[in-house]
Amino acid sequence: MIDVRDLVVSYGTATALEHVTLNVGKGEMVALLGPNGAGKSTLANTLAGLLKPVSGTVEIGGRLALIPEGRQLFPDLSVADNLALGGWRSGERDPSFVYDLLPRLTSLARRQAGVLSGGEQQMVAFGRAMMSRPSVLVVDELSLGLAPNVTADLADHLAELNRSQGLTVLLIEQNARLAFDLCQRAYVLEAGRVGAEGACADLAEDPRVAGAYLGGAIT
Amino acid sequence: MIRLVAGVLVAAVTLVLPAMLDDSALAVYILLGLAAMVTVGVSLLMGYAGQVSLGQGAFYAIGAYTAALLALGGVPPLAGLIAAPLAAALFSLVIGMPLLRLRGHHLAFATLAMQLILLSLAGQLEITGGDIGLQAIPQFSVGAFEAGSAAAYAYMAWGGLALVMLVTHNVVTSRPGRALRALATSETAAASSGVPVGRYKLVVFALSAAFAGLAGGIYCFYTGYVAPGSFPVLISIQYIVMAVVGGLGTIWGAVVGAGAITLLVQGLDQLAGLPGMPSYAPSVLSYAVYALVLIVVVLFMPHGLVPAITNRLSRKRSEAPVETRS
Amino acid sequence: MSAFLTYLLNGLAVGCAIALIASGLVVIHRVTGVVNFAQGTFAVVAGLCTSSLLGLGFPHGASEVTAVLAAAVAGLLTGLAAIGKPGVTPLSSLIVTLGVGVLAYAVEIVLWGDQPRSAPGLAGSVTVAGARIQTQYLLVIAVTALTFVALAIFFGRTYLGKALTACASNPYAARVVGMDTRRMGLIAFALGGLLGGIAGVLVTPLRPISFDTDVTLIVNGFAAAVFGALTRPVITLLGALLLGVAETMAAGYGYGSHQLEVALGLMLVVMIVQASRRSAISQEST
Amino acid sequence: MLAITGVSRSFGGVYAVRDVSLTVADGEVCGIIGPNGAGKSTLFNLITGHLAADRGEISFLGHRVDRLPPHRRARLGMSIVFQAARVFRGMTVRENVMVGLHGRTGAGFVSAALRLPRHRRDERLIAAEASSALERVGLADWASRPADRLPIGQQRALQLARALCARPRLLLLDEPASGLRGEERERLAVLVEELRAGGLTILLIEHDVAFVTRLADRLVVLDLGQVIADGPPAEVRADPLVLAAYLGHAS
Amino acid sequence: GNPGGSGGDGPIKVGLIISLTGNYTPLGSEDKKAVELAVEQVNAQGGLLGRKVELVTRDDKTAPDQGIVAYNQIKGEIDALIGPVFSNSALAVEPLAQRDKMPYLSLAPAQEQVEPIKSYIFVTPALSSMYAERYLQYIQAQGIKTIAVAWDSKSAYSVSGHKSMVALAPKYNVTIAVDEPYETTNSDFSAMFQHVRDSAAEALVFWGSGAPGVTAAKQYVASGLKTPLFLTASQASKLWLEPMGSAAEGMTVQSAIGVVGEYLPAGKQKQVIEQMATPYQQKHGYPPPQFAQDGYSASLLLFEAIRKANSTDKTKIQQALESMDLITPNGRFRYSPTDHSGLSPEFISVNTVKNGKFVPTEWAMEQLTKTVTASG
Ligand SMILES: Nc1ncnc2c1ncn2[C@@H]1O[C@H](COP(=O)(O)OP(=O)(O)OP(=O)(O)O)[C@@H](O)[C@H]1O
Ligand SMILES: Nc1ncnc2c1ncn2[C@@H]1O[C@H](COP(=O)(O)OP(=O)(O)OP(=O)(O)O)[C@@H](O)[C@H]1O
Ligand SMILES: CC(C)C[C@H](N)C(=O)O
Ligand SMILES: [Mg+2]
Ligand SMILES: [Mg+2]
Repeated sequence: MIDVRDLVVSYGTATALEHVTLNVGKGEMVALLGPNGAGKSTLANTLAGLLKPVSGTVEIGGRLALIPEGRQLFPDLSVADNLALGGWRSGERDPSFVYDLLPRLTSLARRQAGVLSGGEQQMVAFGRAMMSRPSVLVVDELSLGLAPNVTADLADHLAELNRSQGLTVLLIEQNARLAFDLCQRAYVLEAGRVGAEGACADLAEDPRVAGAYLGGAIT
Repeated sequence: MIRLVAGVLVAAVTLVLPAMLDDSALAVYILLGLAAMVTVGVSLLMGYAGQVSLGQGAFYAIGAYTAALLALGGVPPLAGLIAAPLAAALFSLVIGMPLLRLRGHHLAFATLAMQLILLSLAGQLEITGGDIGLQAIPQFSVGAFEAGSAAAYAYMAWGGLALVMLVTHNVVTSRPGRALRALATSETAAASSGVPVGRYKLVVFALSAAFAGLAGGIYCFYTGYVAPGSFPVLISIQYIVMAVVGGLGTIWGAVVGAGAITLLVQGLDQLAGLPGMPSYAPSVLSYAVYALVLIVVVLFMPHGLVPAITNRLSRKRSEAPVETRS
Repeated sequence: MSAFLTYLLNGLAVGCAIALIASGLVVIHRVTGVVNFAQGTFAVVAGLCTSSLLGLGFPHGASEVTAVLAAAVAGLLTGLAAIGKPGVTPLSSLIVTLGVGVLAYAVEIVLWGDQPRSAPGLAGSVTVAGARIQTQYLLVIAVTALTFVALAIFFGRTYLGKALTACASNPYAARVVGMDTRRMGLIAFALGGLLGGIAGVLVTPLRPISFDTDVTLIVNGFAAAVFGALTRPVITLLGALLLGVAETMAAGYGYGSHQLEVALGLMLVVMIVQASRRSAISQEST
Repeated sequence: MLAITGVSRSFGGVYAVRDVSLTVADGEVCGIIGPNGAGKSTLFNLITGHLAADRGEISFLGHRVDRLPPHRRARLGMSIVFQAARVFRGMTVRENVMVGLHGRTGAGFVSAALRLPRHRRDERLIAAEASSALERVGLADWASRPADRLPIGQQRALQLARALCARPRLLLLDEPASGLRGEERERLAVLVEELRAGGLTILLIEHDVAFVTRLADRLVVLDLGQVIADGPPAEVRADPLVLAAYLGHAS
Repeated sequence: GNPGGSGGDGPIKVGLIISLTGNYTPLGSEDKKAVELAVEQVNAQGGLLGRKVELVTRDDKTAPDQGIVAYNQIKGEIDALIGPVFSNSALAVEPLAQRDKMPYLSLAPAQEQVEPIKSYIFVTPALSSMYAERYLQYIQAQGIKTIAVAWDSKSAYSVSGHKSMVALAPKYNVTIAVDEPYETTNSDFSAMFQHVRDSAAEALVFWGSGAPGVTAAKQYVASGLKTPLFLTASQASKLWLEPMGSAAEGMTVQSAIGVVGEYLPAGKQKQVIEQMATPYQQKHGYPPPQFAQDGYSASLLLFEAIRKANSTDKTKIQQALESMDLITPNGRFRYSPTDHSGLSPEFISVNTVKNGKFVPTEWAMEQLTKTVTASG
């Protein structure tokens, strides 16, 4: 579903991704880890076609939706309109299934998106991506700013969609334990290169990866 | 090192030029210096502090009228010249208090309206000579020395420009300058760092007004005549065009932008004045070429001439292929 | 009383003409974030076209429609120059529109010369409750009302309208959900040209139009549009009406030589009062 | 140190903060948690003065501050790290941090324009302190990069460095760990611990409950704009109300 | 005189600074055409003093400082200057011209240029005070006692026209019942017409140039106001006639004598007018508007002065100008050391619009015939 080969992406002369090769099979959930500045968001943006690669190829099999880093709502529009516009590509206009999923949004529907709290915005961003009825979902930070119960709900929901509809997911997530719980495989990006990859279970054993991403203050 | 050498070179050329140029070139040279002075202020205000003014011409006018009225009233020209930037700054402080509550386009409109209103009043008041303006303004003089030649005004204009550039440079590379650049992006974050946002906006507004006022003061002595017609609103827009073309947020950009636009306009004028041109040629030619050059420069050097040149020199292309996210 | 009504009615009509220019500014800014200084140019193009077409003997109606379409094409071309190239900031685009406006001078002078032109409109006047108003003014008011209702519905209620709004609200996000922001921007410019054209066709019978009339037109239009934060059609209309009525009232009650000061000053005061009520943080919220 | 009494703020009928009273003692680290939209960030904005309270009093170090503009409160010793990154675009990382020293220095336009001794003295202080702050948050290598293109983690560190430069008495951190990964998160935790050890009073909003629990002396829970729990972390985490409203089954 | 200028056998160089871009483009471009025509004609007759005449044209961009730039650029090479049509530009250039002892014929009508008199500065268009006086004469002749006056408070031409009218009205036993200022950008005159309607005024004299002239006149028609509308010479051109179309029929419009040349009795004056009007019409397809008349008159005055001076010496040209007595399309100029505007109200016609043309009123025909016969 996602097939990236030998990808090079740069900002002017600064190269952010160097010869990255990565793939996510249909119906797979794959985590993408890496320190800050490794190039994860760059990869996500490239997959969504928002950045042009210098070289290499990107193939996506199906409709891709991106939950971008930093929410990126339409601040002047209402929550309902933000959701509706998520369906630009799919033609989906009825957001009621999103409200079922994130009940908190129901009461916020008429509010202007720009003044919502951080977590509320993150929920809208998630809902907007779902409106495009994607077969491939790239999530750039799922739990960012979300209350623990909301994060848990969304994680459950992702797993459910993956199970029932075969949704393919590439998950960039600060909370590595959550990512490892949810995904089968993971890539570790370091300074624009793939530093490690493999099954989550194996990576969790890797002392380097575990030390960097699973230790410390993470729940 | 390179900067130093370049600086010395520029200074030397600036000093030598007035002695070499004839009157016709000097007139352009003087007006260029004055335009650059105002544009440095625009660049400081817009490029560094993020506040838009479509009314810089008003401060230019206030400087000119102040110096002219004082000189006509028998006050020594030097005092008038010093009063010009002060009056402009004072006026900007008074109107800045309400106006600077506005941001972005609102501020742009407010300053534009301010200029329109001011000129309209100047055109109707007895004391400012109404629409006809003030004539027979005495030459600039200090003591026994009288600035009778255009070269003297060239030195005044470019000396003033050097002063304005030095002040701007000193301000932007220091504590208050950093505070200004900070509040340009986020007033809240700047305030959280202890920056008195409102006061700083006022001060930078006044500073840019003072620059324009000083230029206006020199202008009035040079031309010996001021009238509302000398300060059309389009002149204020022209300063912004100059600042953008040269490169907003760079001091040299303001000078280069003012120079490029002034010389382009004068060059076209000369070309259009050649005998044998069809009757509409002058206007058509000036409009068309000016517009095309402007459009092409802005599209292909979106950050302005100076950044484009320095980037080329340092071979560093910093422009990202993706628009930065808001 | 009938004097007051006369000033009011005529002021509303003047305001409506301003509003039409402003509407194009709003549409373009709302979608692209660009302040289009060539907006007055679209009106001038349409005005000059109508006058030529009518002069060539084309019938009313056909001439006006053609002129409006020509303005829409001018809008599209302006858009191509201003936002056609990727990576151009709204400020750069603004300067480009200024350039386009000047370039248009050259073209207009070649095609129409530098002398002002006019076109016949609806002749005569009617009396409403003792107040006299030109028939052409009634047409202006009617078309403005229709235009603004249409705009309000388009942007407030339709999916495409919202999508267009989204493009300037957050261009990056618009691309994330799959919109082609450039194409949407061009649509807006063409629409802006169309609106400018309507304004031009309607005002040409009222006042002579020459290549540089755009400056006069844009100053008032800009004032009204800024009043509506360059995004809100209805507030823009209110701003324009405020301007128009302030002008005629000023003239009506003895301040004819201070119309500009009165109208713009009033507008400034309202804006400053509004702004004082907003906090910085709510304007910066991400 | 900080005393909030009966503070409320609503937005067009929606209460974001409702009748909140809270005192924070000198040297205390107080964690604030609560569901999304509970009013945590709004409370911070009220404390720092970016929003005006509809009602209520706020005193800081014995002064009534609720009528003071934000920069005056900052100069009294409040520093905030915002939830959404607010870095100064077009400035380098170092320059961003230097702005943090604004309140501690005084060389104004005149000193700067004339390059008076005062200006030089201030610039020296600013340069030195900014460098040490950058060092402290691990941004020394990034110092001359343009700040707007930083990855999230570095942006957070940058804001923290900027806030610390002001030598605050009270530090307000709004989700400082969000977007940080394992090692970076750990470094932040260590830094906060150091600050606490240095006697700094800290208000900390964070959704990573383990992270706050580890750092905070006390947890305050907001829900629908009101305080629903306040006490030692362990106690609060066991509170059924908190479990229901916030932690859910994930805890 | 000053060094510079053309010496020897080279062409005589005449400077022309006018607005070719900016607000006054429509005026400046007409002036340019007329001056070019005059130069062409004089060269076809072998030039002046046996030398060709050459124009050095510069654009002042309707801005005073650009006028100064333009002047400085050309002052070294020219023998005399025909100056800006934009009053502010003219006033900015004049002190320089006076200092350089540069013979200068202005195309702007502002009074201030010749009050006080500066020896090298001469004005070609009729001053607005003359138009004011002429209208008062006409008004008195029509038996009108009370008038309304509207004036553009942003235009130097109408401000001083209005001022003169107020000052001279008592002399002609006329009361000004409504004194109505407006602004150039004004687009609605309903308030003005309302005030006139509510007053005892028997006529409305409208001072203004450019857009308001058309806008107000059109709205006047629509307003159904019965009080006759009197327009000044700023409207005496196709710039006003064309946009007005048939709405102009029957309106009263002043003009310089040149505009109504065809109705004059044969004689010197008519001949001079036709000497310009006929080729101008051929070349450009429409009769020369007022501004063209000004430009052409200025050229004739200058050429004659050079002929009389028999030299391009600037002082001699100035002396020749100060004793000038010449019939031009604008009328007979009699400059003197105390009069640098040279014209008098007798050379102004009051017309009505008939079939899209300006036709002198009966009163004007009578007056003009007298004037023309007197000047031979
Ligand atoms: N618009 C841009 N222009 C220039 N450089 C950029 C831009 N965006 C990102 N970069 C640089 O590219 C590199 C990769 O950044 P990216 O945002 O992809 O990292 P990331 O892995 O997503 O980090 P984080 O975990 O903090 O989100 C960084 O060094 C960053 O500074
Ligand atoms: N400027 C504003 N205008 C209108 N409503 C606002 C504004 N700011 C905040 N709100 C609303 O107030 C409530 C509280 O917001 P706040 O940002 O304080 O929440 P929070 O507790 O910080 O949430 P999160 O954990 O998601 O960041 C939210 O429902 C939000 O939508
Ligand atoms: C009669 C015209 C030459 C007057 C000109 N429009 C002016 O206002 O200066
Ligand atoms: Mg990222
Ligand atoms: Mg928050």
